[in-house]
Amino acid sequence: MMTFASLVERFYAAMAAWGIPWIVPTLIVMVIVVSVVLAYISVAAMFMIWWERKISAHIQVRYGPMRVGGWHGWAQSIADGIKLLLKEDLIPAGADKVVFVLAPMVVFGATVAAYVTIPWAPGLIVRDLNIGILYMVSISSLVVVGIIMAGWSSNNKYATLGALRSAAQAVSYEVPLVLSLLGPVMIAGTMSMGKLVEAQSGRWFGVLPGWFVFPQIVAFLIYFTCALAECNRLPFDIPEAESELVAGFHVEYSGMRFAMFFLAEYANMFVVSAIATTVFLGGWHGPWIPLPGLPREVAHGLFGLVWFQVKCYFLIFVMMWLRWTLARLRVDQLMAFAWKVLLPISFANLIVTGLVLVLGKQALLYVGGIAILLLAAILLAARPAARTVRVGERT
Amino acid sequence: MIPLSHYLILGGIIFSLGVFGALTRRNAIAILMSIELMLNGVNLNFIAFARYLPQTMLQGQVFAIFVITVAAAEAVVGLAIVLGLYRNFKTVNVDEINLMKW
Amino acid sequence: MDRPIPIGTTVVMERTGETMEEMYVNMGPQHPSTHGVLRLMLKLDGEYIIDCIPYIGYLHRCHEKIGENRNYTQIIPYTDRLDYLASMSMNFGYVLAVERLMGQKIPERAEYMRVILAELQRIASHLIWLGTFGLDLGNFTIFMYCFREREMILDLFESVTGQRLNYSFYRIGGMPMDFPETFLTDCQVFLTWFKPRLPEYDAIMTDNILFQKRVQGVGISPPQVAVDYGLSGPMLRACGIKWDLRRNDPYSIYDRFEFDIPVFDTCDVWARYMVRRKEMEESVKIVEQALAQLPPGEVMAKMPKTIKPPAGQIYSRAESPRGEIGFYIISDGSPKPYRYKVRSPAYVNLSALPEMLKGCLVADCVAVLGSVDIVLGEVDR
Amino acid sequence: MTLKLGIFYFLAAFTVWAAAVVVLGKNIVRAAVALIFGFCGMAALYVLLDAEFLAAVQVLIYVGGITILLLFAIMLTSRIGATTARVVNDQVILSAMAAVGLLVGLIYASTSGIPAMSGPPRLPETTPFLGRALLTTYALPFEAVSVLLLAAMVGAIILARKE
Repeated sequence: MMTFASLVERFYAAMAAWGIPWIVPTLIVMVIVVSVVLAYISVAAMFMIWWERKISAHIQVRYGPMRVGGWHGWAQSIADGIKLLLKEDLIPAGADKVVFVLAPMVVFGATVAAYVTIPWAPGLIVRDLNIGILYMVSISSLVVVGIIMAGWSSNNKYATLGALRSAAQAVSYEVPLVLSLLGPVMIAGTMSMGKLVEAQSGRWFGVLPGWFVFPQIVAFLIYFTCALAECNRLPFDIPEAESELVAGFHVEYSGMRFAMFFLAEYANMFVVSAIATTVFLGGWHGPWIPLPGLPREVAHGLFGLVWFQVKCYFLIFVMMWLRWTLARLRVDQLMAFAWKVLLPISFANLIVTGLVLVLGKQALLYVGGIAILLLAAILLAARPAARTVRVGERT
Repeated sequence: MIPLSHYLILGGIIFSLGVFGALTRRNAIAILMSIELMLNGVNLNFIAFARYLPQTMLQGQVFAIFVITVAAAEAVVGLAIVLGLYRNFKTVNVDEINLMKW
Repeated sequence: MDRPIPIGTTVVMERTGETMEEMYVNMGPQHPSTHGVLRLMLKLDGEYIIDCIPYIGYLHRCHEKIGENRNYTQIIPYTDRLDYLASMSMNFGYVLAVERLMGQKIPERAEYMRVILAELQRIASHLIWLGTFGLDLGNFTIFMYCFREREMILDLFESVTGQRLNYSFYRIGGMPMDFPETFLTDCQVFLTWFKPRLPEYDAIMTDNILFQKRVQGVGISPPQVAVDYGLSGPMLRACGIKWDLRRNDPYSIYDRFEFDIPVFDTCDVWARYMVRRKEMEESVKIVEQALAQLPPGEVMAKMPKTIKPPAGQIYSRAESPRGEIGFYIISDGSPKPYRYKVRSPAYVNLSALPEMLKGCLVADCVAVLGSVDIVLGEVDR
Repeated sequence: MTLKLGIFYFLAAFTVWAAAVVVLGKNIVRAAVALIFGFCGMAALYVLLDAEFLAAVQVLIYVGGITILLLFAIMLTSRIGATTARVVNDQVILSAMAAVGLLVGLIYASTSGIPAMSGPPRLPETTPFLGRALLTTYALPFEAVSVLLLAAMVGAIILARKE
């Protein structure tokens, strides 16, 4: 099969044959990959911002941007981007300048670095690390560092509160997030993103696609919840909660630096969706037909590319949908939810998955998954309903 | 190829810097950070040995994992202590916290 | 949970007696959730609010002093600007006071018109409250839904008065003109559209568990506190006290209609939300009955050219969407009031805010402030 | 000098610089930020040593967990932008002497005692091996560390509780 890696190898070999030192092709490949990724992020984020505005508008019985660019205001975010680029770059007088300038770069850089192991299509992956999933999770945790740096260096109380909230949120939600990813990793027996997708190529009972979302439905739900918290999306957007903290950690940022935070938020949404797609939704797998005049592999690859994008953007759509439907949680509720609900359920899921794998009965995975789902539902339902406080009683 | 001694010297430098910081810093959190540096210097040595002595079957990496775990536990307890100190003394400067000294 | 309690200038934990570190945060006057130019000084321990000091007066414009230098009819447009989200109710309260001072009776049809407009205004005011409250809690969508319905009410008002916000439509002695011909059918159309929308709001707000978690048990004002501070309107009815001037001190023709006074006794933000949510239904009922009973006839009583109430004084109160709007007028027989004083509900309700906020989180502060439903035009006058 | 050696020198210089800022910096938050960079540099060095799993764990636990906790504690305990005039205590000279002495000893031990080894060209995938080792040969230490973590968690909760 023609993979990206083999293409790169061939390129190296060709360059070596011409007697060019190997540093040159390495640099060329690096520059090309980075610019392709950056271009993808910029374009995708711009259109995601536009979609977000259109989706929110249609949920809210209005049209959203309609003018810039003609058809349904498709050029609105491009115009916004140009505006942000041209804006004056303000650094507050009391800010810690070095950290202030560094913070958006850390956030953006961490997000971009995570694109290295996204498996776009069969063979199309920048680097299929054998610890791919761990790498992605750990690199995305760097985003929080940038947020804290931004919040602290702004020398603004709202920003500091936002940063504190962000730190608390990140530390809490990272734990169930990693634990929920372990279930599929255990089933597949690998952490490499490409192999995780290949492990989902079969079919469950000959009917369902072999995606891990079916046996690991609980893990998927936990992952998606935590991913929302990782991206600071509603209902977990308390670090920036504009009605309480105005804009939280990026309240003092303007112009290009603000645009970097903004871009990173949407790029990060894509990263978490890509992880979910890869680990739970079968990655590039999907029905495909051999196109006439194209080799089988290329057609497979093209369809895979499309399927991967479709799944990712569906998850992003769900995130936007949730954002415009739900209210924001409170800090203490957010923490309690992570530690008291998500963490125990993800542990239970891990234990059941491990037991089933030891027993070696694939069908049991479903029984286990459904049992945990029921257990979680019962646990959630049995929790005392939001307590109605009587007169004179203070909580 | 990078000689093993390079890694060992680097680990030694980081460890010594950590020792210096742990001995001299006044801020309790800075002391904790210095201790983390020391642990990292040790980890570097462990991993370098694991890489260069294949007959040890990656013992070094296993121990590095243990060190990281212990470091996490140490940081958590240490920070809890620092916060407790701060609540009682309104400072995290260790040389001002001298109730037990006479 | 242990909560910080301020004792004098220091802050002491409720149970352990430990003293805490404080942080001051200025909320407002430019803050998205203060609903105008209100400034709150929050004294925080972490995210817990130890104390809250509201600073008001950014919108003060000598309403009462201006009133003493205008004649009785000229004051009406100024009352619009008190509670600019419920101008009809402000007009209503003011003309009621002057008519009571003069002992003036007004035509039946005018009374019905007043009630219809005032109740539509109550719905509009509660809608804008519901929308911004959702916004405070991070739910943007309800805001747009509420504004859609409010626009329809404003269209109705525009067809009647020609204005969309500050109507100045009530006159001492009646109404300046009758409803336009299309109003009755338009109003029916609106009501049939509006009634099925209320369950939609329930679906997005009332039944949403995240919303419930945010509002239940937050911002408690026990009934005794509520009475001590003189709260009124939905704030008081959320404390289990059944007090509505439309029932307890009937004015105009409110005694002719069948409607309930929604009362909830949990004293929290949730109760205030539910009271206002139910009041919208009751207002729909009143409007429907009034439309059905609307008698024909004149809309303006015969009034002298210059209104000169006899010397005397009056305190007259009415139920605005925010509570008891009271007008205290001393007349010396001249065309201008000798003394003109407004008792505005939002100002009084806001005074209980520090009491409700103690021990809450910053996020709760927004919810509690939203639940008070302040309009700064009325607070600052 | 091969490219790998160059990368090593660059990373080593970067890490030592970050560590120096941590130890000598006046501003505690900047020290913490430098610590983050130092940890990232260490992670890169681990990659150079073919220990990808440990590099990822380093980033995940040290950067994503420990330094965030440190920053959290710093923000709780110090004012924004506050720099104390004196960051070191009285025993600075003694400590410096001790540290330098230690360093000299360590360098001597690293250069003289150990023969120059180059190791195998590249280790096979280490992650499965580590997993197996942790659950077989090192099962007992692994459990002991688990108990330690549990104890630390309980201890931290008790220490940090307000009541």
